[in-house]
Amino acid sequence: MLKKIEAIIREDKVNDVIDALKEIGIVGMNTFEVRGHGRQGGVQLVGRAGTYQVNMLPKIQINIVLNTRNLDAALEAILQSAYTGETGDGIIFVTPVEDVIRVRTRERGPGAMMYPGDIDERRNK
Amino acid sequence: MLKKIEAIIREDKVNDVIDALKEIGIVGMNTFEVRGHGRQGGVQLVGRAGTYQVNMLPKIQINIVLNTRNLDAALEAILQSAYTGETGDGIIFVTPVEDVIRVRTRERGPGAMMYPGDIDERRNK
Amino acid sequence: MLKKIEAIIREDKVNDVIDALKEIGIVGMNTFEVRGHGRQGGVQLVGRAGTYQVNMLPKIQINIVLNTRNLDAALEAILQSAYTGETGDGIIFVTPVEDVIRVRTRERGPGAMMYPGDIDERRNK
Amino acid sequence: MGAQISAGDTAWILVCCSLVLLMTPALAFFYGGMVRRKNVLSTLTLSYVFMSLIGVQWVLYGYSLSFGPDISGLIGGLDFLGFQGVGAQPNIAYAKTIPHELFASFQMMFAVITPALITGAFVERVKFKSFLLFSLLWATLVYDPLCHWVWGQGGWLKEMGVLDFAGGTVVHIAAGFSALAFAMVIGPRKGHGKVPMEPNNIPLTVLGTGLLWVGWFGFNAGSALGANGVAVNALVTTNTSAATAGLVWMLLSWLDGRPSTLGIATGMVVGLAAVTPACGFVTPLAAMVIGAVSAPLAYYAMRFRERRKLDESLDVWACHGMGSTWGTIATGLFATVAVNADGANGLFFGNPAQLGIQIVAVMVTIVFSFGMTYVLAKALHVSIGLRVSPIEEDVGLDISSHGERSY
Amino acid sequence: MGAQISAGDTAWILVCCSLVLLMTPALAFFYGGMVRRKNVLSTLTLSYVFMSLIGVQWVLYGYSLSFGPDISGLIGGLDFLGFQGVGAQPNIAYAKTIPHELFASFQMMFAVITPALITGAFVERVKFKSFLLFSLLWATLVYDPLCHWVWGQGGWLKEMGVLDFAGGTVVHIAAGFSALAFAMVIGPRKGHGKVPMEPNNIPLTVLGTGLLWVGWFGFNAGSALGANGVAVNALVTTNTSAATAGLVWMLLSWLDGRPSTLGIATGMVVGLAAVTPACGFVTPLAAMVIGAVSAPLAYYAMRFRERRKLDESLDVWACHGMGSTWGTIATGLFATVAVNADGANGLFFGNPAQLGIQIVAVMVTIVFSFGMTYVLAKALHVSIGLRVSPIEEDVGLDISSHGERSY
Amino acid sequence: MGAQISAGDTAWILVCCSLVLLMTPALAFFYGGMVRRKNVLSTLTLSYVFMSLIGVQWVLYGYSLSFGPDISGLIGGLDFLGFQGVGAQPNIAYAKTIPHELFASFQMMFAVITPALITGAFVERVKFKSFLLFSLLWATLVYDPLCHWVWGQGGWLKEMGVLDFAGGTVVHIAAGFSALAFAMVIGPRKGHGKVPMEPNNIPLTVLGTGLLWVGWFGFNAGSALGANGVAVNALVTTNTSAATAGLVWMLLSWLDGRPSTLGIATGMVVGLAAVTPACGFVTPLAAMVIGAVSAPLAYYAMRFRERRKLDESLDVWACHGMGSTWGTIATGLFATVAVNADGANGLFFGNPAQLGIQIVAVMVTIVFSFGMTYVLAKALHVSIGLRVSPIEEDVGLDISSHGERSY
Ligand SMILES: Nc1ncnc2c1ncn2[C@@H]1O[C@H](COP(=O)(O)OP(=O)(O)O)[C@@H](O)[C@H]1O
Ligand SMILES: Nc1ncnc2c1ncn2[C@@H]1O[C@H](COP(=O)(O)OP(=O)(O)O)[C@@H](O)[C@H]1O
Ligand SMILES: Nc1ncnc2c1ncn2[C@@H]1O[C@H](COP(=O)(O)OP(=O)(O)O)[C@@H](O)[C@H]1O
Repeated sequence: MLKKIEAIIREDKVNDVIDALKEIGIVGMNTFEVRGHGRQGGVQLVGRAGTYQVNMLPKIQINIVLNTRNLDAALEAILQSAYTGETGDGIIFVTPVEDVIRVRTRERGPGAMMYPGDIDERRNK
Repeated sequence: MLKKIEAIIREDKVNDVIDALKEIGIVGMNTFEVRGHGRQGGVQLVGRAGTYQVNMLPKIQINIVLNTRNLDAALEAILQSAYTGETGDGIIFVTPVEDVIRVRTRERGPGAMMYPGDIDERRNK
Repeated sequence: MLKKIEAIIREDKVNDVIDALKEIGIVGMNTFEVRGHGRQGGVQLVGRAGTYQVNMLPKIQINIVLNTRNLDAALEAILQSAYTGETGDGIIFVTPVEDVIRVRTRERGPGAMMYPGDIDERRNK
Repeated sequence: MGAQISAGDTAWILVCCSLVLLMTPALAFFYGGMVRRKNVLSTLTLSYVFMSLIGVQWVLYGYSLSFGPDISGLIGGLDFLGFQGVGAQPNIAYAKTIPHELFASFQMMFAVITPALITGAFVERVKFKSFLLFSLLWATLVYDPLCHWVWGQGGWLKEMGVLDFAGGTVVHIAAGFSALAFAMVIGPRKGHGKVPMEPNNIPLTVLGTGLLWVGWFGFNAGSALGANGVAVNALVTTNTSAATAGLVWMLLSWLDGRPSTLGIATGMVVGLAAVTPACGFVTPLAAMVIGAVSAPLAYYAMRFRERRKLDESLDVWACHGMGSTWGTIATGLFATVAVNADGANGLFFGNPAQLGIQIVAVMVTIVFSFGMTYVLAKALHVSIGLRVSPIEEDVGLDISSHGERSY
Repeated sequence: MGAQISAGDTAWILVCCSLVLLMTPALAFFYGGMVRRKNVLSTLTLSYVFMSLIGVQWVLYGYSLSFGPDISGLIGGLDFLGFQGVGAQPNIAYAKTIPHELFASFQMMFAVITPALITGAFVERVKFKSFLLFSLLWATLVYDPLCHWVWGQGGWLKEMGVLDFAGGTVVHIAAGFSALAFAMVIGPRKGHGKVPMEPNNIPLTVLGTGLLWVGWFGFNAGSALGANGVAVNALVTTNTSAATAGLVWMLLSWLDGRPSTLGIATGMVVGLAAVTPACGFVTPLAAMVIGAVSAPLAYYAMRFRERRKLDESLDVWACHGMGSTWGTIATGLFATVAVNADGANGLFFGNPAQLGIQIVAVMVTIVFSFGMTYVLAKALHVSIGLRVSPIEEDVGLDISSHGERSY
Repeated sequence: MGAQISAGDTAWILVCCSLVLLMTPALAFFYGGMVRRKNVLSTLTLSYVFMSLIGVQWVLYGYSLSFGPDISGLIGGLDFLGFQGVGAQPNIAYAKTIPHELFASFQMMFAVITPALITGAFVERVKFKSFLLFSLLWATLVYDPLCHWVWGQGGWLKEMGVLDFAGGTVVHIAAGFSALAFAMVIGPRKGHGKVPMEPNNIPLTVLGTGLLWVGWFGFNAGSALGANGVAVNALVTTNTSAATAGLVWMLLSWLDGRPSTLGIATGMVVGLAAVTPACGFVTPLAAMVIGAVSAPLAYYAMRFRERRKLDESLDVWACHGMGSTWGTIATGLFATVAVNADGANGLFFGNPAQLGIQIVAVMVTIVFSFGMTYVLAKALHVSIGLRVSPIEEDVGLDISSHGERSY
């Protein structure tokens, strides 16, 4: 069974989160920039003369597709490494994934989700 | 129950759509740029000498995760504010979301989806 | 029934993949840039004096929402056109989509997923 | 003694032509960084096009209208059409030690950048065709006459004795108040005051600022029309005013929030505009005062403009118009013949009359440029229209007017 | 009277060295904006590297081959190897009023930018090592001889009486037709004509255009080798031609779609290239004609090239080659000794012979540069290869050749 | 005979003021391209602010401390406060043929860029307020005295006979070793050595390099203080050293991976810094050697610095400090009165004493600038703090210090 984690976090936490995930053996992932709005109010910027308010703030979204058995470990790693305690820390969504295929090998299904040195390999050792 | 709205709209409509959503109390969302292709044929650009055709056009994707009970209101707001009547107005997908966790508070599930002054709070008033 | 294909491929294969999809009549799609990590180890870049390693590599994600009946054809087209045989060729996810609405026409459900000259129209001919 | 070409002076003014030409691209980038991404190319083009448009107009008839033989103090005659008779010999009335053609060419660069300054008022919404038409009319009916009045042999403001070393009235006040008038006619951008319009690329603006400063040395020190002590003094006062105004603006924006990069850059340009009329007549310490005062003046003019919900988008009026209004008046305060024997003394050196003359010149320039521009813009607005359609504005002028995307 | 250093002339040519040097970075950005994002750094490097490569080559032997004591009208002798004997005294044969070393240094900047122009032909696919080798060979076997023929004391085209004020033949025609030859050998980019190759950053190109224009004043007006009336005239004609061509190109692209920014920029550069051979010999109004004709010529040359499916990627041939072919011929039409006593009259001033000479010079340059480049490129193609592998081309040269990413 | 203004010399030095001013924006972009995107504006501002800060300081008292009447060889007197008495007449002690005010203004541009060089050491983490304070103190307590010692009439290093044509000691060694000291005090950026800190926009750095090179002609050739043979020679040696060093660096980075664009750009700047003290005293071929040696020296200094895990972030020490240390010593090897009669011979021309003097000057500069900067930085560090908070560093200085975003 596969899940996708979509974690929307602070820009400046992205290295910490990636490191925390690699630490526990989550290898496959990708990131992209989004501009978001949630409980956090926005930020005040300085213009030529005086300030103004910007409401959509840059965030990084990390997408990770993984086996359901690794979901909780990954969530915990993100929750810890992305935390500052200020509004704007972000939010994590979990969505279903029905299938996966690796282009190079045509491996299909959960079996395609193995990476050298990853969390499953470690567990089996 | 949670859903995700993925609305792919015109770049120049993004402010209108965000405003329309805030109007009805949809607070949490994020946006990013995509290049897309659909029924719209592409656009002709001018080069150094003569014109050429570009087929993948810039669009904005808005992602909104929300409670199923707010889905229709949100869809209606987007459909109205993103409309121009020309091809290229875009398309909205609804996908399932299984879980949500807020990083700062570790709130989990639909309860994590509350924002100050949002559509639910208004309804309760 | 609707599915979403999320194909994460090499930057330099994006034109080939789009062409291959159009070839078989897959019309609606969009792309965006992500930075990812998988089995591929990263890349060595050259700095002012000496080299350094970068682990998150730029990839393109292509999202395609389509009727389930067209899923296999689309997957096959991507698998063929994105292939080089080197690590980093990428990975394809299939996720469920519950609903779709076209902004301009308010068409809803699988019926909204028709494009002039697309795979379904061709089949019917 | 008369006309004798100096290779040194000629070298310097040849260089100044290059430096002042550079200011138009510099301005383009200064402006281009501050608009939204969908209008970058359009904004760049609005400035660049003057290198072509006035480059042709000036040779054909612009120079002749401005500097041709005087007709009742109001306009130049047509003797220099097509640069005829504008050759390697000096024109003693204007510059004794350099070829006449060089004087004409140096002046061309001023004629190029002045209307480019105005474009800050109407970026992100102007219709390109109307803009071209307006520009040609403005150059012919506003710039050329004004130029003749202030700098042309026999021009009435020149005869009156106004001191304007490098274009406080002709260039900056004229552009600033024309910008104001145009903005009032064309109306605000869609969403102005509601949606934040964040600058798309401040480094471009910063680049433009640096190049503007460098080019301004040619503009101001070149106006000495020779490589001499007055030129040197103009260079130093120019630098000093820009430096001071940048510093003061930094402090102002710090008080209101944080020391902003855009603020420092803006302050520098304001200091440059303010000292322009004065640079060849005042001491470096006076330039420090001129710069220091110009910054808060423009700063609060900008806030005033914003409160009035007027979308004079890139603040040409506040920066150039108000900056140089102050600078031209300040020339009437600080000017001293100790710096420039061909100048005059100002109020602080015992000659209050000069202040009066300066104020008259400022007022004439304001009324003339504002009035003419208002009429021209209005006429175009009701005839062929000044604005693109709302949809084109939403899409952005890069695509809709030029069929291109920036980056 | 002989050699007497003029500080004014020296000052101006020192400046011109700086201005012409600036053109190489300017060109790099002009080109860099038009390629795809994955090849920006590569494209910049292809130009910048010449500041190093020719900067060394010219001092070591390039100057000597070009301007050393004549050997049968074909090449310069080795007397000036390592800039020996190239000192503070003037070389009367070349420039009477400035140090010989300054003349050599000014000429160096021309030698730097000329091969950089060619790189527009093969961006996005050339193998860096082969490119370096080609460049050194080209500079030595094409540029240096040609330079000697046209400008070197005793050079056979010079003796024949060709008028080429600032490098229409030596620089622009040579670069343009070499670009054509190289493009034919290396072949088109992968996907050329099928995938649209949208410029990644037009503002960079626009920046490059502005800096090129400024630098071109040094290039053209500096070729007077002094701060005098001829220099001034060259500056004005240069400006006028660029202005006119920019305007005409704007109209052409408007007719075919919309007035494109890239089009205006391109037109300006074409106007600059076209007037280069003529600038010191013709009047401003003639320059207007030269610019006006150059624009449609290059515009339709570009479309012709596209229809032929030839991937001469950034149109060096159409812009520089065709532009300056016209300009060199036009010099034979419009040249007048009224502008430059050291020049000659052209056809329209009663001297049809000059037109013949110009045409011969153009044809010699075309045949020599095209032929030599074709042979050199072909030799490298079949030996070490001119192109990167298809995978490297897909990945982009920034990563694959330089191990870097632009932005 | 004494003071006689030359228009040619004046023209050239007026231009050089513009060229050297341009170097500060150029440096800003050179640096701005190498930091991470969240610190671009901050990095630009760190350089630009000196045009304001020193622009005011120099007029008020900086020039007087540096070049005022000597006080025991150590510092200048206060006679020139506020540029009083610094006018259109030459100051014979410094430059006989240009106005005193022009000399003062040319020197101002040096005073502006020198502290800007240091900012490469502490980008991406310095607290803006502390930076401003440090900069003012450094200019007053380090630059002004050092400048007096080496260039001021009566300065003790000048009296000793040190040859430093354009600022190897005063500018580059001082900046480089100050950068080293500051980096040691402020400590590394968060994540330094662990996370790769990829340059955000190498084209900006490349642009900066091009403009720096152009500006450096003013810096080095302008230091002849006239348009003469020495200036010409300085221009050629400057160009040659930069060219050579760029080429050598390209090869070094090729050996270690691929010929990197950033590497070529870096090499060029190193070659420029290295030849600065020597340019007016050595031949072009000697400059080739100077450039060729400077590249590996700085290259391996950089790697050494990295291995020591010292985050002197943009390698001011390796490039400018080490480059110019070599260049100043090399002046003691290659200098020849054949190039500059006002200079001296070096070791290779039979005068070993000069080498000794050069080495003493280098060591004095290193000890003084490193020591003073260390003390100043430490004092600020323990009092008001040199660094922003870790959260501000994470967010980036653009937002946290300036409230702005770049692009
Ligand atoms: N309902 C939502 N749908 C989509 N994205 C959301 C939603 N809520 C929050 N986000 C994203 O998460 C980011 C952080 O959310 P925010 O509520 O500000 O954080 P915090 O929980 O710390 O207050 C937002 O900027 C936005 O990108
Ligand atoms: N099947 C699809 N899958 C993914 N994205 C799509 C799909 N169809 C359309 N899109 C996105 O929606 C955008 C607008 O679609 P389009 O068909 O042009 O609009 P319209 O319905 O107004 O004609 C496209 O540019 C693309 O980004
Ligand atoms: N589990 C995953 N979750 C999200 N994205 C992934 C995952 N695995 C791989 N990717 C994406 O796919 C890209 C290619 O994966 P990679 O494993 O390097 O390819 P290959 O299968 O050819 O070795 C990665 O850069 C990343 O963007």
